[in-house]
Amino acid sequence: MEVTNDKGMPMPSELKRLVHFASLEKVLNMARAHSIWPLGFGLACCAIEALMGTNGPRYDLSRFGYEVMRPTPRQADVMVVAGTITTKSAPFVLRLWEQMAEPKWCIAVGSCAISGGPFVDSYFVVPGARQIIPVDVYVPGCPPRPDAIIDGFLKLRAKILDPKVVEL
Amino acid sequence: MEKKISEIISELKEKFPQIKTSEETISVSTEDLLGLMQELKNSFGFNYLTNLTAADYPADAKGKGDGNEDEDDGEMEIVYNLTSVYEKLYLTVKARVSRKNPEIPSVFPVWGGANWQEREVYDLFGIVFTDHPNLKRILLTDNFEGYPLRKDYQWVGGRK
Amino acid sequence: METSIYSVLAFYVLAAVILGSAILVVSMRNIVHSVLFLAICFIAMAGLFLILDAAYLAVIQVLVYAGAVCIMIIFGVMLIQRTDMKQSNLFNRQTFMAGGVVALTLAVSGFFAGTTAWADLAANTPVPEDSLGQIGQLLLSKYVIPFEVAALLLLVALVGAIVLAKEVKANVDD
Amino acid sequence: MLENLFTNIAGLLRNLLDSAGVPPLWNDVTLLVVKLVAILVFILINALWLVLMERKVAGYMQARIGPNRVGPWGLLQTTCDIGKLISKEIPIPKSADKILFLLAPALVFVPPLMIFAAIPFGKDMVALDLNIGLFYVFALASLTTIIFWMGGWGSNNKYSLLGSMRVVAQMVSYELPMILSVLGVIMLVGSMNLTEIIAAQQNMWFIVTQPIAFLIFFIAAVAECNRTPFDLVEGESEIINGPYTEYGGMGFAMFFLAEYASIMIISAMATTIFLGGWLAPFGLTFIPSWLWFFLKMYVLIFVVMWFRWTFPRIRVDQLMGFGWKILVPLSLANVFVTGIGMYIYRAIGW
Amino acid sequence: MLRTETYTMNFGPQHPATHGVFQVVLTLDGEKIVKAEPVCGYLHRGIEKLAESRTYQQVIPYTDRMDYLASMLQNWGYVMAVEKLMGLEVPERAEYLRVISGELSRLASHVLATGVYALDVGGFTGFLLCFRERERMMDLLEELTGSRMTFSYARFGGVADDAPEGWLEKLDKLMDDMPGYIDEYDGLITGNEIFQARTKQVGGLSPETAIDYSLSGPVLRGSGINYDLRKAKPYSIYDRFDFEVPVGKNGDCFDRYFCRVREMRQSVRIIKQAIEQIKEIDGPIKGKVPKALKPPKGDAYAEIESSKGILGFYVVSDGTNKPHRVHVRRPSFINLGYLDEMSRGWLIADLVAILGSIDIVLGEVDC
Amino acid sequence: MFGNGLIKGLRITWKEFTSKKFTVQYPEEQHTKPERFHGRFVFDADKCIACNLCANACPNNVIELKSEKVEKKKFLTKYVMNIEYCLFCGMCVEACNKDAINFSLEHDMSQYNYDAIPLILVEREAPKPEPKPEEATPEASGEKAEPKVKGKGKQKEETPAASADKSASDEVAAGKAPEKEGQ
Amino acid sequence: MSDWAGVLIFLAVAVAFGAGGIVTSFIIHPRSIANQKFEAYECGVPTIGTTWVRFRTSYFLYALMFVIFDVETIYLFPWAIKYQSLGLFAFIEMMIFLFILIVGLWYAWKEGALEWK
Amino acid sequence: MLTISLTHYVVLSAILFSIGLFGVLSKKNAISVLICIELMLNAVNINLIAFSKYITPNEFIGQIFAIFVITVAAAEVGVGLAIIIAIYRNKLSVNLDEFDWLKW
Ligand code: SF4
Ligand code: SF4
Ligand code: SF4
Repeated sequence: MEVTNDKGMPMPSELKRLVHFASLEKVLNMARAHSIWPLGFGLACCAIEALMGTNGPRYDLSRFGYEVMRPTPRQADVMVVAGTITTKSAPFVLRLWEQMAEPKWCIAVGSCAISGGPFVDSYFVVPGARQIIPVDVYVPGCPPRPDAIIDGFLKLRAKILDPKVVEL
Repeated sequence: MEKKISEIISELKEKFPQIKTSEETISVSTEDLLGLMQELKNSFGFNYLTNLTAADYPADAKGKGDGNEDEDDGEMEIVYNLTSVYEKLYLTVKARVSRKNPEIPSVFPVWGGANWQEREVYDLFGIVFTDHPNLKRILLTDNFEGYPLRKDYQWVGGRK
Repeated sequence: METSIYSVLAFYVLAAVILGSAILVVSMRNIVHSVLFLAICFIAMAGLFLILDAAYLAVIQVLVYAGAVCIMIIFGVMLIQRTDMKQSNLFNRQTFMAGGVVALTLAVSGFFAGTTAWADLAANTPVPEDSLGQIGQLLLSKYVIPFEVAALLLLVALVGAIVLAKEVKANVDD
Repeated sequence: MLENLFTNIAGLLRNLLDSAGVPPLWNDVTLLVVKLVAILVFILINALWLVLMERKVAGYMQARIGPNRVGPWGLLQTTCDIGKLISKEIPIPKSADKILFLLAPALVFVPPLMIFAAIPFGKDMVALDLNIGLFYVFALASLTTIIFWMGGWGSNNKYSLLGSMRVVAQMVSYELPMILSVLGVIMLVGSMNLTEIIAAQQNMWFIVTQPIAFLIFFIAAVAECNRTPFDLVEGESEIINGPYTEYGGMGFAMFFLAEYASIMIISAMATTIFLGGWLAPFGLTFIPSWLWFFLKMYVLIFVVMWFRWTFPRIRVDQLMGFGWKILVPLSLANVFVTGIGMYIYRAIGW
Repeated sequence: MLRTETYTMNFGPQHPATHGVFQVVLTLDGEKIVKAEPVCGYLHRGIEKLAESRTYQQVIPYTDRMDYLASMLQNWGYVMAVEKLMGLEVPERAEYLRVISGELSRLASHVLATGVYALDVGGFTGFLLCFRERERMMDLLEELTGSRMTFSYARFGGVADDAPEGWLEKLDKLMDDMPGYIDEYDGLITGNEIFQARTKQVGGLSPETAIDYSLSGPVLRGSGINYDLRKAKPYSIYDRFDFEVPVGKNGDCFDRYFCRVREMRQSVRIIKQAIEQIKEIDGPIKGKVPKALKPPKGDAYAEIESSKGILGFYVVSDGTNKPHRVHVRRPSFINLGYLDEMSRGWLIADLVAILGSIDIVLGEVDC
Repeated sequence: MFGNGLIKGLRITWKEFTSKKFTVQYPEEQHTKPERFHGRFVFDADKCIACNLCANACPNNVIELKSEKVEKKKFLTKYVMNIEYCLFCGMCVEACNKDAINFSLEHDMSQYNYDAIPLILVEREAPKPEPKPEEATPEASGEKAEPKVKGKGKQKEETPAASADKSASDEVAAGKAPEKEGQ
Repeated sequence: MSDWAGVLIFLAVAVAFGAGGIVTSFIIHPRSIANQKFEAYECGVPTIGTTWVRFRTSYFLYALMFVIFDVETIYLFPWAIKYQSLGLFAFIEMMIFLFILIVGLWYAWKEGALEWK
Repeated sequence: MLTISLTHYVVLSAILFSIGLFGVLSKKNAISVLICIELMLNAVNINLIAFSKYITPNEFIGQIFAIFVITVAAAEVGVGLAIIIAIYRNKLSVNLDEFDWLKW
């Protein structure tokens, strides 16, 4: 089932800059890569692992400085889509994504967020976050272990530091 | 325990001669439902509506359900699981409605717990609970079409 | 006399800020902005008080006016205003008449201010240090009656305002 | 040597300027600006470091480690954060009151910075030695309220609005006990000059003579800078992020840093007023005075963080009740008791 | 006469205190709640429908994804219903393993609930400390089942795997430590005056209403009703264990929370007894079950006490290898039904406390 | 007495503050995963008899399995796990009596591209003239990084999706040419 | 005087710092446009009703109380500074002053003005 | 002549007072009127303090008076706002044009 979306997403949001210095951008990317603040936003089971488990004492995402869970999209850098997106929740996931301030990234955690996962056949499930928002890193699993999620974060870090890693 | 349940059922049988009974299950028509439920709650202490759900038995699945289908289109069965919290008694009540015109009185006046459960059944099966105070879709979006748990509900999955 | 160029400069700058923000207070269409400019006006006035060697007054000007009265007014605004904040502070029909009255006042007071020989009155002595202590001393000796009256005034204001503003409990269910 | 490190630097600078033939007034101004820049840098570095410290403390109290990857021991973590925040978009909501929305973060740093000017960091280390320093601090602190309110109201968001209502009510309610609690100290000292207040603690810190006042001051101060258990303003589980809900990027960073700056202020103020400021306890004068000041300040900051990571959040009506029904009467009583005590003390004589 | 304006505010779906995607449309007067209309279904994934197109075994993993905090109990509830339908016997050792893993799962769920509740009222440390213990439980469960959250452990007529070597000893060790941990929560959360001020006398619920609204689990017991299926209608082998059912007095948030904390201690007790008893029992962990599972026509309703309350599975078979209908009586869903009435007249902060004390899992609410 | 609980709380946090930390510093240290851990799948093509049991047991049709009849024996030509749909429930592993499909302890499966997610465990062509299992059934498990897993002509070079840490770089079955996502 | 001039300089620099931070950020940050980006954030769903709503009077009463007591402090401080040299009489006067205000506090308390509703 | 004399202050105060007066007379919103009254009171304060400094620097009459003025102003705003709120409750408006009680 396609998500009701009038503007025809997925569509990479176009970044504009007033001034652009490539070297400054490099420095800033370095800062960005080490300070990815996730939007404290969990949809389903995966959220327990992705948002709580990784922040828990054992896996401690804070070591990388990524633990600053922001409750509002304005301050968040990465949207961790952890869980099933349903037809009902898709509009607000999209809205949250759109309300996030640039630059922003998205990690899809778990089968559900990648493709609808176990519920892909259901009448009420959106088959994956990529149907509505551009995803940067996919972390398969159901739910993935917190280690795997940290790995996803590190992959995102690599991508921010050097956007070319994706093109291999 | 066993004995007590059977006592209750035989007592009920006297009061409501139309009901069909088996061990812990009572089948009742929609007209008698409310009266029976009131009786169950007030006289027999079934103060707790554990579960309320429905199942769809369309006609083409004739014989697959455990009841006999008279109508062409089949029936839907509403199942009430009752509990007496203090006496620790358990009872199942079943009622059938036709699929064409699924209407049944709400038991919300008897047990408040029916509120959301009936809404859920309405949402997923389209069974109308008359006199329910707030019969709206609860899980699905308001503009959702169809009742997904009916057997004839058609949809397309998202798999590529 | 303050003759240092800096204090003169400070006076003019502050006076400009005061008058400018005062005009904005009156002319803003959004009452919330009015209140904010009022706060700026108060703060600039505190600066003026500093030039006038009244440091304590400057500080209480900030504390009481900018910090407290403004907030109270803001609360008042929030209690009262409804939807359209942008049009909350308009002029009424009497604007022109008011303009006339004000022009007259200004002329009269300007005339007297300009013609009075203020310089003759001037004592030409510097303000002593420890003004605060002196104020304290005076308040509790010479001005003790007004001092207590001030307390009473505050009490009455508090009680009165509570009585006025409190939601009447009897009518809760209408 | 270490003791007078900063004063010596200042003196050196003055001499340098003097010998360069700069007129004394400009000399003063230059020095002031230098001090100012020093304070600004000091606040920024400390605020950054405090954010990190907070995260570290949180980590350690929660059986985990906390930031340790960026830079040695994670020291560059918050620098990265700020770098990122600067380069992050500030979305201005359509319905917001744009003037207020942008003014609030720009101004929120003003009161803390100005307050720092009056705080004596060490022996002879105060940028502005004001006669009524204490009152100056309170007056400026009271301005914070209105700035927070501007942010919340300007956002035109229900959470922000609720947050700003709370911020105003809370700061207003706790400012009073804070001001009243230091009255006792002022009665003892007879001055509002912070340097004099410190000097008066030569023999005995005021925390000993005015313990209740210290408690009230500290509690009220914690509440003033919206820290747990009084962090209703940004109570995440209730009203998202309070007044900052709509702020992204630098707008948020400003509020964020200002919060830590105000923690520094309250700790510094509590140190100055009650813990003897830069005075060395037990005659341990070989440690320079400014180090003592920082030590005491950081102990208090740690306590504030400790509170945060231990206590749940109080409810808003309880908060107000606590402020008005307990702290205000208590601080008034403190004034009364101090007055009587001093009178008796004087009557008995020594 | 002017009254203050009421206004509507969305609390959720993306809100840190809603424990997932759940929305309450609040009508507020100042900060006071005039009306709280819960909107759920943001996580409705149609599990009941999907189950109709899966074979009986294949439904098991889906039950995991309902109450993902205590998946073990969901598995158990489902297989119990099918076992009832088919009249299957479960070997003793399997029963013990179910009890152990189920109670461990309950413990994990309660620990999380405790921690999240601490977070809801603003205590972050309690939350993360609870995670530490939960992590240890996860380790054990992972060792047993291979997954950290979605176990799919129960099988018809038994369990998937026997406990690995040394597992029971490790579990025993954890159970020895557990009371100490719970004491820690008591010190950090329960005993905290601020916490008590936030939760006591808030969101009171009378026993009559609790029963009338079919509330269950700690919500019901918090109001003073001693109704726990493990005691009331001992299923599996619960009649062999000696434990108590903690009940509250006032039915306020604190009682609901505290019931959970005390239940943890009881779970520890049960597990300890089970470990003692399982050592004597050797035997298969899976009963005789046909490969292609085709239960006879008919329906069955089985209920167990999950961590959130009464978890019932209603399974209808039409004689094929796929269920005709699976319905789940989800305790969270039904417990949530009374939220509106419960939160009226309280402040927003209280709503958070009330919602937290109900301990919902959205996967279960929305199914 | 008001304050007792507060002080007790402070004491507990202080105790935690000074006590040993619980953190396992992933990625340098790895938390030991139990044997039964449901990680990335490994597949032993030699053992598999293409009986389809696993695919049938799977609740979500994750396993895409193709075989060809070669001399009365089924020859597995394709075994792809679309793990983007997988529940990691272990039903397939349980169903396989030949122990061909199994879980490994490897958990890092994250990818930048959607198309790279499916695990292509076997993709080859059936031996035309006569079965030569030694050559034609290379190991395709995640353990042994043999780049030439897939049959010929799929892609020139197998390039593991590069990442910051080397731990995830043994991307054996990275799949078809990963296309760039719209970013 | 010079001290206070310092305050002014501080003020100027502080304002410049704040404004500078915001302006710099505006220059270097990237931006994008999306449909709902600049709508108010309310947990991810569209806002219902107006935002700038009226509040209850009880909030106002806090501000009122604060103003009254704030004004009170401006009398208290001069007194406190001079306390040591003032006599018993001044102390009693101040206590009367305080008493009058405490009556006000008590009244507000009694009237429920201190309840957050 | 670069000196600031009392005249400057008096003129400043007069202008400020006039602005306030203008606001009082011409604004619709009752709260706005209150704000403008505050402006007027502050104008008075400037005068008082200026007099205090220039004329009686040793007696502090002006300053003490200013303190009293601040007190009165605070009380005035408090009561004034309370009155406005009370009126608003009955009339649902703060628009002074609509208050025509004087015509009763
Ligand atoms: S991927 Fe699995 S664990 Fe994650 S949300 Fe979906 S069903 Fe739950
Ligand atoms: S783990 Fe489960 S879902 Fe995944 S392939 Fe195996 S059977 Fe299918
Ligand atoms: S993996 Fe096992 S079950 Fe699957 S086809 Fe091969 S042998 Fe059969």
